[in-house]
Amino acid sequence: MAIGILRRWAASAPVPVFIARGGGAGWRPVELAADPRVRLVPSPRHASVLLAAGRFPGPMGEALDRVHDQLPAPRAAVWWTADADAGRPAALQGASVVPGPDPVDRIVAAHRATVLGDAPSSPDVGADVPPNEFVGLGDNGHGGEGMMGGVPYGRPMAMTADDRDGLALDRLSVTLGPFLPGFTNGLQATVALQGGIVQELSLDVLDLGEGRSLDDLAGEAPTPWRTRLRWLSEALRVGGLDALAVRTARAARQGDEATSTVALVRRSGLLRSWSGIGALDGLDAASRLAGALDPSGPAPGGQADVPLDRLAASLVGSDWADVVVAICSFGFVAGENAHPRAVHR
Amino acid sequence: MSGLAVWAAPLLVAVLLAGGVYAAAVIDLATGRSVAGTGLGPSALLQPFRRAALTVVQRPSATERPDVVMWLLAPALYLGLAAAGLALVPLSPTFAIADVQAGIVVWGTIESLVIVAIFLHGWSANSLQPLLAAYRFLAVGVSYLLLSMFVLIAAAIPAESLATGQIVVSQHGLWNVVRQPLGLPLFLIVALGSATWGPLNVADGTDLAGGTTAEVSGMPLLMWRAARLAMLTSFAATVFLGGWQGPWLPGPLWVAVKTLLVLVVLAAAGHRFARVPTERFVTICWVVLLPLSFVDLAVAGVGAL
Amino acid sequence: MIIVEIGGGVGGESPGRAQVLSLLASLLAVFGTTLVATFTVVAWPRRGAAPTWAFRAPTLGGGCAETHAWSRFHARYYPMTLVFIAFEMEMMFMYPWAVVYVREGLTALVDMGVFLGLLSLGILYAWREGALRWQ
Amino acid sequence: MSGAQPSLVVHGAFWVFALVAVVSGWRVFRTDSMVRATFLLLASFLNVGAILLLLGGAYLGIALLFMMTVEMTVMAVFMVAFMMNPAGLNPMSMVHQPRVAAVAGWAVFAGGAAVAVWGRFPRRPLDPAADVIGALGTELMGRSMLIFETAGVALVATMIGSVVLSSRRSRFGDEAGDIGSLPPMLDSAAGTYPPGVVSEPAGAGHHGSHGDHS
Amino acid sequence: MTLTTVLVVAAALVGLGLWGALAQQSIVMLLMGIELMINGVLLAAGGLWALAAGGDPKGQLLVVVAMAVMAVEMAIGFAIVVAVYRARQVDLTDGLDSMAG
Repeated sequence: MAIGILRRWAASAPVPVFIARGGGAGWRPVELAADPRVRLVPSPRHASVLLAAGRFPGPMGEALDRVHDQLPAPRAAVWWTADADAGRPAALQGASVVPGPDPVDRIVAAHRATVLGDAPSSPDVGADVPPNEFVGLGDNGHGGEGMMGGVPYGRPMAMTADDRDGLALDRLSVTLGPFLPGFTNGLQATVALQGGIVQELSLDVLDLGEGRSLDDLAGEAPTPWRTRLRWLSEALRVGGLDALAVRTARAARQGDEATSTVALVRRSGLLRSWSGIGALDGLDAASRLAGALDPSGPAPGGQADVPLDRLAASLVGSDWADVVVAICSFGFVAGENAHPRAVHR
Repeated sequence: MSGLAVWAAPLLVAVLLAGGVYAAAVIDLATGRSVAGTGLGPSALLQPFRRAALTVVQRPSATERPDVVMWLLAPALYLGLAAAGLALVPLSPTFAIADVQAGIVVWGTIESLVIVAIFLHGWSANSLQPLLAAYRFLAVGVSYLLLSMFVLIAAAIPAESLATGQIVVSQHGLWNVVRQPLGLPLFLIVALGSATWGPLNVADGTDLAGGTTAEVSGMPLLMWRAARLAMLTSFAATVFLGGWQGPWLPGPLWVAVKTLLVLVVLAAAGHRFARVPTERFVTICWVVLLPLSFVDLAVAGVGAL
Repeated sequence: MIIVEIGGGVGGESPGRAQVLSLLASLLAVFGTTLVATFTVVAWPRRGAAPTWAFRAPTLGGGCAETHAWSRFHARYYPMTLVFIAFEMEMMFMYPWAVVYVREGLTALVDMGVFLGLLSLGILYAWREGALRWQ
Repeated sequence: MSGAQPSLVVHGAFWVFALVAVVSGWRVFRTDSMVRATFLLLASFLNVGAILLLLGGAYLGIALLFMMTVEMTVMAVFMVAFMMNPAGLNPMSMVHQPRVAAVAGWAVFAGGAAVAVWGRFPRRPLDPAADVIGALGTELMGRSMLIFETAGVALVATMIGSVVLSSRRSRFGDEAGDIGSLPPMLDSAAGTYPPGVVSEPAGAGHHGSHGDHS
Repeated sequence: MTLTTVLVVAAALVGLGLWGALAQQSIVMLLMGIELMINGVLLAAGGLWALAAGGDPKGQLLVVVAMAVMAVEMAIGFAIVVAVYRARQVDLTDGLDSMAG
């Protein structure tokens, strides 16, 4: 039975996990990269298990629902949280809850069960309706009117707007995050893009609720350096250095000095490629990264007051990819995800 | 008269392609693990199959209004181009699958069509992050394409021919890697770009949530990854490392050995060097690397007189 | 050339038309077969329900899009692409030039000097006009 | 199968390529998506290149493939930027004087075909054993050196001209204009514009990127 | 594949290109029409070179130069499109007529 063999092979593969970091998660979930049984993937489309780590009240929950529905079947959801009795987003209704320090066993179990067909694939929570009703509308019954009007196939078209280049081309308005690689917990970007260049940007932190953190759950108080390494692992993934990210995650888990790892990072050219990005108060992404690489650097949370509004303003006019790097470069101050909210008014 | 009956060529290439993709996958895993410091272990040999199986089992993705035909065409085109690239490689003094007269011009065509494939892959999903990735790759792609043209022309000068077979023959006694020292490194940059790999992985980068693949899952994703690996295995051994030439071993074996060596170098580079920032790479490409390729051409020219 | 005597698919100075065409045919066959086969595999219809709208929503890490992503995309590097086109056309003259280089000797060398000089001129201009920057 | 008398296979291949070339050339103006239109045009070019290869243009054919692939890739960028509704989400028809155009098109076709059928052409087929690439190279180095160099100069002029016309940063694109068309600052307290937003004076172009502002 | 058939196909391409160039309103589509016409011209030139001119190198050179001309046409064409669009936000030939002078 060919299919049977295929599914057995699939079930024994390292589990591609998409991590959604919520309230109280901090950077701890990034450490999972150290476990060879799982693989952290950048897009929900590549994952078979959605790991929801922490609290997802209100808007965070809605965002989680959207991401959950984008995993391809067969898919499973695992909720890694200290307080499951608190509000449970729809996407996690059927999820197996892990109140312990390490969710990997559960992740693997859920993966095997769904892939082998023992457990059903986690069902959609979003309604099966287009963003706008369009069938039968408009000139051609596809929702469009004229050349630019209407809602063809459920969405309006982007409209032209003036541009600093003197060319009035289309402007795309989207909200991105909070579950993007490199984003600090709960951070959501509302952005207007023209050709990859940010024209307008505002950064907000969604409500992350109150409660115990995953570190409390594990009964650990991570050293500043360990938190730093967790963040560094995420930063390395954003920088395209997945193997080094795994190495760093292992260092964080074992809590060692990781001098060799740091040396590798310095030699990887990441500092050079981050230089000049997200400059604020005379510090750019590279200098922040350099500070994070120094074990005697500022303690996490020490620079907690990231002025989100000024950061956003300073990022207008740069590539979206650079915005991601800039946001990520501020992340290491997040001992807990409270940092931007502390100053966001 | 050709090395192979026309009908047999695709079969042979299919075999080579499968082998190359598997080898590249294993080598990438192994080098990755050595960088990560996790144990190597024999599981790396089966890992590619397990991952492939999982990807096959997963449902192919869809977006609200993709250009389905183009979206599915992209991986097919990409893999087809990698296959054509393999067909250009002379495997022995007497045998190459399709060693056409203007071989290196064909190679240039393949590289430019790869840019088309990657652009289509990002455009067709009708989603923001793939779109951004497609456009930023286009900028990088046209930049490294120039390098490739120059280093290949430099290799053609001593061969007095554009055919890969002749280029290999012309390296008898002295490989181009020695004769034109700048050629190989520049060409490896092109290889990284064509496979959108490691430091030049601007098309599928994590900073854009997977770039052009951000919306892709299931079989199309598997084929896309296979195509990227296949692109890595195609060409470098031929033009700069003397192809089938070498003592003791038969030609095809030498080609295989050299290809594996190049794969190790590329994979290691992929795991050790961070992604380049797009705009800066474009500038460096035009202002630093391109003049270097001029120098490479000049060296080849003066040397050939 | 030796190679031609040894025969085989390796292209010599002036292979006969039949051989040239058969080589091209092999190349086309390899490309076409792989393309068609891969397309068939990825396009193979799959059993199961049609993808839901929730599944098809664009992946923005939990965010939402107001509009279609397809739009009049402003590629900031368009001046660079135009320079590239002109540059690349110059290359078209260099391939045949490379073939006869050894035969022509010094003429060809001088010629290359002029050519590279011209190209460098173009690049230099584009560069100092900032055609390679867009942010 | 010799050069003078191409085989049946060659004839068949020619008709396939010809058909695809013409049909895709026609679809270019019939599809809604600009990206599709561009790559349909590319398909037409690729098939013409294949025909040139059949004719024995070992270099011409592949050169056409290469050049046109690159040109169409760039063309796609501009098509998307300068056509409204570039993806054809709504059906598009932006035509004028269709009848005139159709008549002119048919007329040219008829004229060309007539010349092809009744015109008198010498029958001097290409020598199948000729080294066409080498011949072209010798031509470039020899009698036609002037054409060759002229083309080089013309193309450099093209580079410069296209930069002058298209680049905002070039001396001729107004610098001050940039400020006016900048998006409003989100926070005036941030004071100055961030690096990279305001373009530097022309000539500072060699600051490869925003990276140099740190 | 005789000279006649090659030239007929070429004529078809030129005709199509002319039709597109005349009928399309958008400047960029006009450019595409012109490219298609040049495509046909290239085919005709190639055919004449291979079947009527006995593979005279000058014929090859002509084709290559034609390609170069095409590239120039396209690059300058698009540069003008950008300049015009920046100045007037027009991308239609009609728009140009009406706003001319």
